[in-house]
Amino acid sequence: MSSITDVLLFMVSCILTNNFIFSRFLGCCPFLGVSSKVETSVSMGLAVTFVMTIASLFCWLIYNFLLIPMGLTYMSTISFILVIAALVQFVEMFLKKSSPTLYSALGIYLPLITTNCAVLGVATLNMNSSYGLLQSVLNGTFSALGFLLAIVLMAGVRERLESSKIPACMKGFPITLVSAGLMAVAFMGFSGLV
Amino acid sequence: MSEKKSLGGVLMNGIVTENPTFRLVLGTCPTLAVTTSALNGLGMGAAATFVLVCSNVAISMLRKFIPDQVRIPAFIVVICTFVTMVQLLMQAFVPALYDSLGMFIPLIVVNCIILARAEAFASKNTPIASAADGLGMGIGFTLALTLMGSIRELIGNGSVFGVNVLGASYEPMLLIVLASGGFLTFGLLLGTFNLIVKKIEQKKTKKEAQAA
Amino acid sequence: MQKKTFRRGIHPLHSAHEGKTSTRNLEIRDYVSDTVIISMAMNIGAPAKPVVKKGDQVLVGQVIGEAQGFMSVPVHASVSGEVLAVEQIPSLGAGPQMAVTIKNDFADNWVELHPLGSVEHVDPAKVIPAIQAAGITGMGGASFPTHVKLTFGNGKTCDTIIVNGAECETHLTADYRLMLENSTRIVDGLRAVMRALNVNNGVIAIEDNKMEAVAAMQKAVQGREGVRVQVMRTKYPQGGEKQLIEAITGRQVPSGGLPIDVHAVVLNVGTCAAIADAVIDGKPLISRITTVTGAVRKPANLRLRIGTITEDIIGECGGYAETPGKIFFGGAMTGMCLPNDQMPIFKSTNGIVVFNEKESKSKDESPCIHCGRCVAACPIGLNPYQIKVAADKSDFEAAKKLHVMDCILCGSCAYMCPSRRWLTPSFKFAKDHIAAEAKAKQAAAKGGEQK
Amino acid sequence: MSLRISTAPHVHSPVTTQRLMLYVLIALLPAAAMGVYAFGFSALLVLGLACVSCVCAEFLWQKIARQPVRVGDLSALVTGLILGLNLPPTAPWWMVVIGSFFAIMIVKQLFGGLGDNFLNPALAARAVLLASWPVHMTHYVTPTFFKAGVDAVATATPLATKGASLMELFLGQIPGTIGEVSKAAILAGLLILLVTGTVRWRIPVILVASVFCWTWVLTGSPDAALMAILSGGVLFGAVFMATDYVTSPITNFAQIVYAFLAGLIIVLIRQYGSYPEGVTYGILLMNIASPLLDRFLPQRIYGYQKEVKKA
Repeated sequence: MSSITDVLLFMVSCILTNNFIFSRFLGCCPFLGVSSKVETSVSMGLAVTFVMTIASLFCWLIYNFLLIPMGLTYMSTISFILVIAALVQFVEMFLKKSSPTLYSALGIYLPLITTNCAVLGVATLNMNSSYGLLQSVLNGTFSALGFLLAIVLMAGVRERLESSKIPACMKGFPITLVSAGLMAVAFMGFSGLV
Repeated sequence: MSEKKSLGGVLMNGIVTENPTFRLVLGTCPTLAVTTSALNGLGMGAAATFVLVCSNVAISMLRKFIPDQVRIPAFIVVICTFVTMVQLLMQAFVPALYDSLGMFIPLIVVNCIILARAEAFASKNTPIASAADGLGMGIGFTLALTLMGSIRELIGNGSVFGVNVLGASYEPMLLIVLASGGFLTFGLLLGTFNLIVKKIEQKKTKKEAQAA
Repeated sequence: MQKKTFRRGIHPLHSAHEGKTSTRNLEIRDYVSDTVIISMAMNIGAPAKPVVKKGDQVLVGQVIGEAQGFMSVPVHASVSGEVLAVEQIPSLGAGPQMAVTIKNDFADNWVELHPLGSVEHVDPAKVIPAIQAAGITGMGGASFPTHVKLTFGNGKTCDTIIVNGAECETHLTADYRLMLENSTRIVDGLRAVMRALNVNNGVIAIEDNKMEAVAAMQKAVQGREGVRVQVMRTKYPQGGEKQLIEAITGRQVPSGGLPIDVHAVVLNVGTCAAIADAVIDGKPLISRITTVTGAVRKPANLRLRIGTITEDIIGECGGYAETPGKIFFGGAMTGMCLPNDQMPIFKSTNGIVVFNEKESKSKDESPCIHCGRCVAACPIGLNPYQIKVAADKSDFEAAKKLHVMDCILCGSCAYMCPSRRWLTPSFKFAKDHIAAEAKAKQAAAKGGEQK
Repeated sequence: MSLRISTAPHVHSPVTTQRLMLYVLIALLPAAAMGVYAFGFSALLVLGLACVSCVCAEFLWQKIARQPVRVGDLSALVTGLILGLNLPPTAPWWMVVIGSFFAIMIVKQLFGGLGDNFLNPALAARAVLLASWPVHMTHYVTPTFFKAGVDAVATATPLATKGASLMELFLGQIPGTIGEVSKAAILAGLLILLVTGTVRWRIPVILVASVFCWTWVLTGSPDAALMAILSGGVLFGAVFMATDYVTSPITNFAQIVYAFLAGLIIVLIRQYGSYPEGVTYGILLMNIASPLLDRFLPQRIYGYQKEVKKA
């Protein structure tokens, strides 16, 4: 991760080529559930970015300085999830005091993130592909930005679909899934970009 | 949640009336990602069922000792132990399946179905009922995943469980196995399920109307 | 002569010369029918209260309805004769209103008048009360009491008076003929208002599809101080207050504000002529020029007494050429449909158009294809497509955020829509609802204060 | 005397949805004719099959869902023709039918029919077909211009033919999908669309200009940029697919941004991506973003002027 172009290429690969939602299928529950309004999606995306960046940092530290020396690598999943749960709790308290406005914007989504596959996913991904510290943190941030891009685009589309005459049996999740499928087809254009 | 139903009722509830995938739409990530083939779907379903049943039983046994505020982290720890067990077991006995499921085995921990059932059912009922509920939910989840997996495998490369069904001349539609195929298949399946349920209800109400 | 105009807008019935060919070249002629029904509610604001009763004898110009407060004007008898009845009649879109029916004795003797002499020497302070006494309201179709428009609140100044000769509506040629046949009267009316408001910048705006009127007005304007003619590009809705002000002064009336907020006043050419009659001859507003066109045998521009009944007018024009499908007052873009042909004309009726069966057929809405032609047409720059979506869901908050209250209901978007979606009705529904809501809140707030 | 009561306005412009779709069809004819002339009878078969199956798909859907059948507004025919022009002349029949059914049933009718879909049906179907059967979709042949005995030589991808001179590219002697081949025919179609006022110039012109500039910036050579415009689907995509009413933004400023970004994505995919042709994905991705562009880009509304000018 020496030069800037590497970082840029890595960013493009995380956000566009293997977008967290459209090619890795991580974080689909909030993606399907929360993306009905653009404003809520932006706050959800920012909350996830916030948590994923810090989570990747802590998980990497714990994995490399705690689990490997003590040979407990099989305990990785449980330690990651506990770190994430504690982190979300801590972030919630920290935000409540330091910037109430940001807290009110993200507030309701922070607890939801603990059960979000994306956060644990990125931590496990960092572990499996054994990235360095900087790369795993960048991976956390850029993947979250990919999630943000996807959820905001989906919110734009779903607001447009509100005025569409969708058949009754397709309303709600089914039409969202089909729309996500069509968006995934479009995102396939970026495969091989990096 | 529901009044004291017979074990069979609880079992059926998980499979049909409250099928986690098609009715409650929970656990969408593994459903979309893993069902590229029927075998994967079955494998994932089985792993999730195992974890679900064990965690339900364990949680319902411990439900009296877990203080309420620390409820969620405690559930996660219990579920996590079983997931790690499944992870190690699969790595030992079915390494091929383990590699194809890859990242999604550890992700069972955050799978909404298990946490939801633990929260909604296991922490309030006896271990046996929880086991039945876990089994019902698990089978429902497995059935859904296998159905999705077989459809995508049938269209994706003309075979089901590896058995070539559509003959050699069939040109497989690669899209279905890719990411967007997952979304499309799941969306359309959900749509058809809603349609079927609506039709059944319409017939029922029509029958009641005639009967009344 | 650089032609000015506003942004966007449309060219309705452009290929058919805006539907004006049949009456463009017809001289104005007088027509007086035997009975008239003069409504008391012919203007925005409180209706007048009748002061005559059945059986009274009235003279032309006699006050038959007194104004109720500042936002109201007196109503005068347009014919001399006997009052047959004082009762409620159905009105266009505002429920039954009081009206006075007079049987014409064709004696046409006037009530005693008080002329103020020539407009250049009249005492400026007397002009606006004379306008109010003459019962003059906007003749362009809005019928806003003119004296209210000319009196400004604290700290408001006016530096430009615009006379609206654009007549951008389809089918109408009343203003055009008025400009051709008595242009000096219009300039006199304008001068009277300029002297009353102490303004020395009067602009008469005329579209370039009426060049003969431009020539006539330029001749009438020679030697008159501070008055000029400005040629405008032919486009609908050029005659809209906001569009005229933006085209001529470059200023935009602030959202929710009045023209006076940008130091401008807009008067119709018909209003100016009526002001001249009131100042020079002391005559109240008892007659107006109306174009009668469409499926009638002999279309015409008629000088009609206020309250003449539509059926008599169409009889005067040779009766129906085909079975009528639709009759409406005003032009085809903003005209109001009549339930039957018994409706009397008002001070603001600048046209009566009769459509045959084929023209009146209206296709039902087909789905919107998101083509953006309505956005390209809207002179205010709104997004009719999104407002229609919000209005159909009765989501008035969203409609308010999309600036539906700035919509001037000109109909350009509905004209351009290839799927024939009912845009203007939805906006009218949303605007009325939001206005009613605001009024209710205001009343509640006022109620709260009094308690 | 029964008079109809209806709200203003009482007159409408002669243009209706059906007439707009008719103008688009007419504008497509030159490209279709050149395609059939270049690739012979098989191209005609593909075009015909696409149109017929699209119309049948819409008819079937509306019959099953018991909706009023609106096949008369020609929108299904337009989708069918555009889809046909997007396919190579050697496309197998079942692929054309599957593409048409996917375009009409899944991309359009499932979302509520005309005006409610958020992706261009023909383009989405082309992307799905390209992802599902890449071999068939990229099997291009050189035009035979009905000369007997010349067998269709399969080549890798249209962009790979570096040797083709600009004039060849323009007149369409190079392999490619049916509609993309002859640029002159596409420009004729654009002229028809502009003259009839069906389409505004912003999207096609800015998209092509954007592709030209970005290629120049990234490759550093203007003639490569010129080559980029004249080859592949840029011109056809810009004129017929990016300007699809339902899926492109409405306000002028949003259309400019839409076309500019689409051009950027096309060039990025062509220069660095693994797919030879980026037009499909460029336009599809901007279709997804167009609701956001419509909503968040500023609009100049009357009555919100900052300063008041003196008389």
